[in-house]
Amino acid sequence: MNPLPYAREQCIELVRQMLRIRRFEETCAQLYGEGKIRGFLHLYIGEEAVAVGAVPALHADDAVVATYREHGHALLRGIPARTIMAEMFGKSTGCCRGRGGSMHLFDAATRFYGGNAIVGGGLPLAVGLALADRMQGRQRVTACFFGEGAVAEGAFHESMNLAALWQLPVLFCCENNLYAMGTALDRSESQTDLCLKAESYKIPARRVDGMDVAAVREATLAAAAEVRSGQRPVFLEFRTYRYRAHSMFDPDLYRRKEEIDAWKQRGPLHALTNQLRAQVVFDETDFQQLEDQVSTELREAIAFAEASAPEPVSDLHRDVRAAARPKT
Amino acid sequence: MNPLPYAREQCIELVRQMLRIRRFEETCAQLYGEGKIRGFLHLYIGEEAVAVGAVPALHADDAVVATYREHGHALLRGIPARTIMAEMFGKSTGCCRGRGGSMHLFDAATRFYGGNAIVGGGLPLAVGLALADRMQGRQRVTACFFGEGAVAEGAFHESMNLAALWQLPVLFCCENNLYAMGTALDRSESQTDLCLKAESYKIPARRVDGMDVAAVREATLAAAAEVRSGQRPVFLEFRTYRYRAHSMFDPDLYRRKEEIDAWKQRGPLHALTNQLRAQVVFDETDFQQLEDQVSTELREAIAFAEASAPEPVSDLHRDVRAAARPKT
Amino acid sequence: MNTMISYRDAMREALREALQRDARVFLMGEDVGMYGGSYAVSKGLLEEFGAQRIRDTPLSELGFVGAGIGAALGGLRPIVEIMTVNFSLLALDQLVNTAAALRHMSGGQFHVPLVVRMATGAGRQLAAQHSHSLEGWYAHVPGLRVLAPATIEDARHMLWLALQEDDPVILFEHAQLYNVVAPLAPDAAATVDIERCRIRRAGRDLTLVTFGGMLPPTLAAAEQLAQQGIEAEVIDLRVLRPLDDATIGESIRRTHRALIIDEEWRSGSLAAEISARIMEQAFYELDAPVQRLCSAEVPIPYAKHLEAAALPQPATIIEAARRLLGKQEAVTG
Amino acid sequence: MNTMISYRDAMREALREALQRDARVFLMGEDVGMYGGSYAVSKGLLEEFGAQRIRDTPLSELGFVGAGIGAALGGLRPIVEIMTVNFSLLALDQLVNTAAALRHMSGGQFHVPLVVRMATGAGRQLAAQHSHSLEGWYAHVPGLRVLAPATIEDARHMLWLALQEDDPVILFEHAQLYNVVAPLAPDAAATVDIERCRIRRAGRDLTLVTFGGMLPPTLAAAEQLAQQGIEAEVIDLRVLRPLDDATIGESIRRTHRALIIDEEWRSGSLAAEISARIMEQAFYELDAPVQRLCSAEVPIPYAKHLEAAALPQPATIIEAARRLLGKQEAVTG
Ligand SMILES: Cc1ncc(C[n+]2csc(CCOP(=O)(O)OP(=O)(O)O)c2C)c(N)n1
Ligand SMILES: Cc1ncc(C[n+]2csc(CCOP(=O)(O)OP(=O)(O)O)c2C)c(N)n1
Ligand SMILES: [Mg+2]
Ligand SMILES: [Mg+2]
Repeated sequence: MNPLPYAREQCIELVRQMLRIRRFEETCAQLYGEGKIRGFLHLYIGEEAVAVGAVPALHADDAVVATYREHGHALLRGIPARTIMAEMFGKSTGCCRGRGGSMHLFDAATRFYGGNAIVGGGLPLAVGLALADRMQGRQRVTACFFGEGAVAEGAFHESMNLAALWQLPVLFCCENNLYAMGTALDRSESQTDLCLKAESYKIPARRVDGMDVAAVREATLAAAAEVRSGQRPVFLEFRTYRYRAHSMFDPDLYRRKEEIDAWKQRGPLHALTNQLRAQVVFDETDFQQLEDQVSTELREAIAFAEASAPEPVSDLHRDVRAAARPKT
Repeated sequence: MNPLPYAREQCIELVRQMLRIRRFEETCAQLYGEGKIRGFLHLYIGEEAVAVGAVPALHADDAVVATYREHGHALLRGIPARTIMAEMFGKSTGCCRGRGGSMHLFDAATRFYGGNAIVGGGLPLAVGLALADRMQGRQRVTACFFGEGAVAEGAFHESMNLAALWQLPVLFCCENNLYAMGTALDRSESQTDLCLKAESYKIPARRVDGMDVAAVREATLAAAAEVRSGQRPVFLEFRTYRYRAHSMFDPDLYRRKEEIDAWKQRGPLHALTNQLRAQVVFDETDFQQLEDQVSTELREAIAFAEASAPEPVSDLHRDVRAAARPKT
Repeated sequence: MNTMISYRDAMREALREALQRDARVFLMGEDVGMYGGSYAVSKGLLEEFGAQRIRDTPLSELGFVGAGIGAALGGLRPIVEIMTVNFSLLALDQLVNTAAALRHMSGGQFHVPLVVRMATGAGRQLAAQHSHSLEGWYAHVPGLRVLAPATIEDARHMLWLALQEDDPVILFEHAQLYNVVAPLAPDAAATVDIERCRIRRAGRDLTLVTFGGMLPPTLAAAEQLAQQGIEAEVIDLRVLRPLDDATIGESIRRTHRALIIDEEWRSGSLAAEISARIMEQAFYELDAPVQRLCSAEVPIPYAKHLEAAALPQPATIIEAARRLLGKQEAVTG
Repeated sequence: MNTMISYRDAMREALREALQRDARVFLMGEDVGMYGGSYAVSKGLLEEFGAQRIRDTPLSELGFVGAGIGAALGGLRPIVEIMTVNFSLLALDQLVNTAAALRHMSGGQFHVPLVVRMATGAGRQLAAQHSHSLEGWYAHVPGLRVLAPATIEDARHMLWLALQEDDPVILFEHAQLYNVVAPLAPDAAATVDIERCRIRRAGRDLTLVTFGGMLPPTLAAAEQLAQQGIEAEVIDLRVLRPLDDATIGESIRRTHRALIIDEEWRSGSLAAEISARIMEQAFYELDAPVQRLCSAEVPIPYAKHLEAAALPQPATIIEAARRLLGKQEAVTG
């Protein structure tokens, strides 16, 4: 067994964050069953190491662009669980006042730019955010998360080229969970080595074990530093796997059970927990303490969401455009 | 000086075809000045070796997809000069009954699928034509011509991937004349080696001197054979240069005169003509004979276009959809 | 003997029939095969027809729609599925600038016998990037035929007719309809065409014009209006381009009043076109100005109550119909 | 003292002013820099403002429009140029699904102060892939403001106002207008806004509603009608979204007749929306049904005479106006 990657407390915090996402989403699935959450709900379960490793490796003034599978990134970025939950309950206290739902979490305070339900839709946005930083002389990174399915979209190609051509500080974070809905990578890409694809734009690229939270963290720290100081893009491919179906509507008939089980063996949450157990003082009680913390946060979030008022229907037309301003 | 690439007669025929395009387009420019031809007119002058080398290297039942800079390809494919000219005069005898103009030449008889004024627009079309051949078990090639500017478009990326993923018989012919309107390749692509880009889709790629008509012909013959027998795409990059401005509206301020002159030194028409002169019996009279042939064809084409009737205005709504058919 | 069947299954049967009857037909789109279709419409077809004819594509809307156009030019009869109308914006260039224009641009030499199917509409809390209704945009484009099957019969039988066209056809399936179950007569094919509107309910007091996902709520509203003594005629447009003016005009000549129910945003909706045509063709028949009931002009919000408030509902249809008849007293509080 | 200036130069002055007054403003698009703009609008600006602020892009409409959205989110005020409205279809996803929806989807947290300029329209024999008019599509989308400057004043002064908006604005420049030369008053800025229509010619007999490239032929028609004793009021919509119903309504309350001239294809045109609104808001004021004069529903053909026949012309406007007034005798043979 590998040595612990970090000091005990830091490792425990990584476990706690992964557990937090895991329990948050398990609860979401349950609430979906109860009809409290509706629309499309895409779970990140199995992929937690990516968000937990990558997002906190960014600076507070960096920007994050994500996809419809973004609960984890949103939680890690610091959007309170309660406002995310309230959002999915469609309440006025939700981070987007109930207008976005699961696929459209946004947060100005932490520069979290969504939440995008158009595959590949966030990539040009990230390029633009980075362009603004570059033109205004700010040393910030824009981290753009997207699935490997997005690689086939024209938006990927145009964005990679623009970022490389203009040397923009974008950190491209490809979450390669091997499937886009029911389509395995080798049924959607002639070249399945995504790092080679990135390099064809002259963007330095690295493959990272996305089930290893420390590997993700280290790779992201290094890449973000490179982007920040070099003012040019870097591409990271995180190899990961979703345990659950694509969405709540997916019968998941396109994957073999053995494949899913094999990946579960490498589960990021259990891996680090087991390492902790084996190598330092970390027992069932310690773990239970994390569970309790997480569960308290979750219960509180649900109570908050339940208790919150729905957005008044009279506000339906609000925020379509800015309120009219006095003439200048 | 290199030896003649082919027997005398064949070399003379290549010169004749290049001359034919050259004079055809010079005449178009003049007719544009006279207001006989209108709209956008994009000249191929300087690039003739590409169409003359590539198009006749295809089989009669292959398909050709081109761009708005397609007079040369259309002529070589066998669309009569008179119907092309009539098209640009907007006459009913034009190959598209005056509806297309210079940018939209089409010909069903020779499987010439345009003429496309959307940069990159022809690429997905070529993929589909090849898909139809593959699904119907036909050993045909679809040759798709496009400028290097199109490489930045999402359509290029999606098409390359589809063709490679599905192993479709597309011959991608990139006419790299170094500029897309006023934008030089290195100002539009982070990776200016276009063959490397093609290979990132696992498409075999070769760079060809597009000013050397024999090189173009040989490369195309080989690549087309490979596509036809292997039932998979191949990418050819033809390095070439346009002597004229992008279109009749372009003041051409973005290129240095020395650069243009240097390329003119390598002019495909003069190169082969000079070789002929030096190595076999081919004198001023022989050349003049070609000029006369070409000029006769051109005069006839113009007379035909002039004499042709315009499409009646009452037919404006014709060919928007098929005429209603009897119920089945 | 009628069989009960869902709209989804009817669409699947239509696909199966097309694949069986014509070897040139194939289905192509994201997750139509192994996954079974994002709305499960094509479930089972991969096993039956194989991966050549039930062709999963990468996420490349522009590319595979364009490939569909090329395949149609190459002698096939492709059915291309775009998951939802929102994503179709990525492919719109190929549809408008190539598919719709090619016959004309080529002087009649080439034509594109392509059928594009896509889900449309709101009502499932999928929020602003999955809930649009843009049927009217497609209905704006010369060269296209645009269909909106709203009944089991149309879902089952329009596709084959669409495939008989020699030019591109866009077929909109409202996501809210997939689960609708209704009886289907064995001889229903004979009653379906792709040219005319259908009067789904006869009435003399006013004409309700609608299509697609708005047909069920409109019919529900008409039933309730009947209980209040108001007999509404309900026209299902079905064919959004070219529009069948004659049927609408005849109805208005009987009822003298019309309300158009359209899930699109109001400004620039297909409802505007219908209203304008009635203005032009039946102005002197009107006892009151034609009215439109459309969605609120907002990106469709996620929250159930906000989404519901954004969309026409039976209650708001009834209210608008009564107002049109000069019956101002609100029935629905 | 008025100066004579072309529409093209007025637009360039507007760009220059914006670049000078606000350091956050930059211009981005295909060939806006070194080439000088495909319609020469931005000629000389690269030399004046440098390659950072006059930014040539690769041919990647989806990508650079999306990048404009991102840059707006990042605190800049981008002006993105798309060469023509036909190509804008490649970028429509970003404009509709992101730019227009973001403020709402994010519950008001984010907004996109982006100006997108594009050339539109036919008349130069550029055929079916360069001649569309799709202003009405953009005017359909909540979250956008849509402008169509048709005069020198508007070309010179709308841009700055558009840049003061905190949300996306689409600005259509009709390609036929670039060469129009007219006097510009030094104080013209005070007369321009981006909210109201303008009555470009007062008249009592009927209202001609138009915008963009159709304004000059409509004004020409109005002059000729005046010689025939018919005084047409000409309304230039200018702001295509949100529409200024009040000004149109007032005019119709005076003239009781309206003809809408719109270069778009007729079915589903913006003209339909105007007609529907007049129906809803001024039905009882109408002495005759509102009429529309639009382009023929064909992909615009190349040949000069066919293209001319496809587009509204002064002669056909006059004919339609006279018909609307019940004067059937043809003036134009
Ligand atoms: C443009 C577009 N096309 C299709 C879809 C439907 N869709 C939603 S998620 C998804 C799969 C995306 O896969 P990937 O990018 O690998 O991300 P993952 O879901 O695996 O995290 C698809 C096809 C969409 N939302 N947007
Ligand atoms: C989608 C699209 N964007 C922009 C244009 C305008 N345009 C026409 S040709 C051209 C340059 C294309 O360059 P390239 O592909 O290198 O071909 P070349 O003209 O050099 O033959 C541009 C930008 C267009 N026609 N279509
Ligand atoms: Mg994936
Ligand atoms: Mg070029």
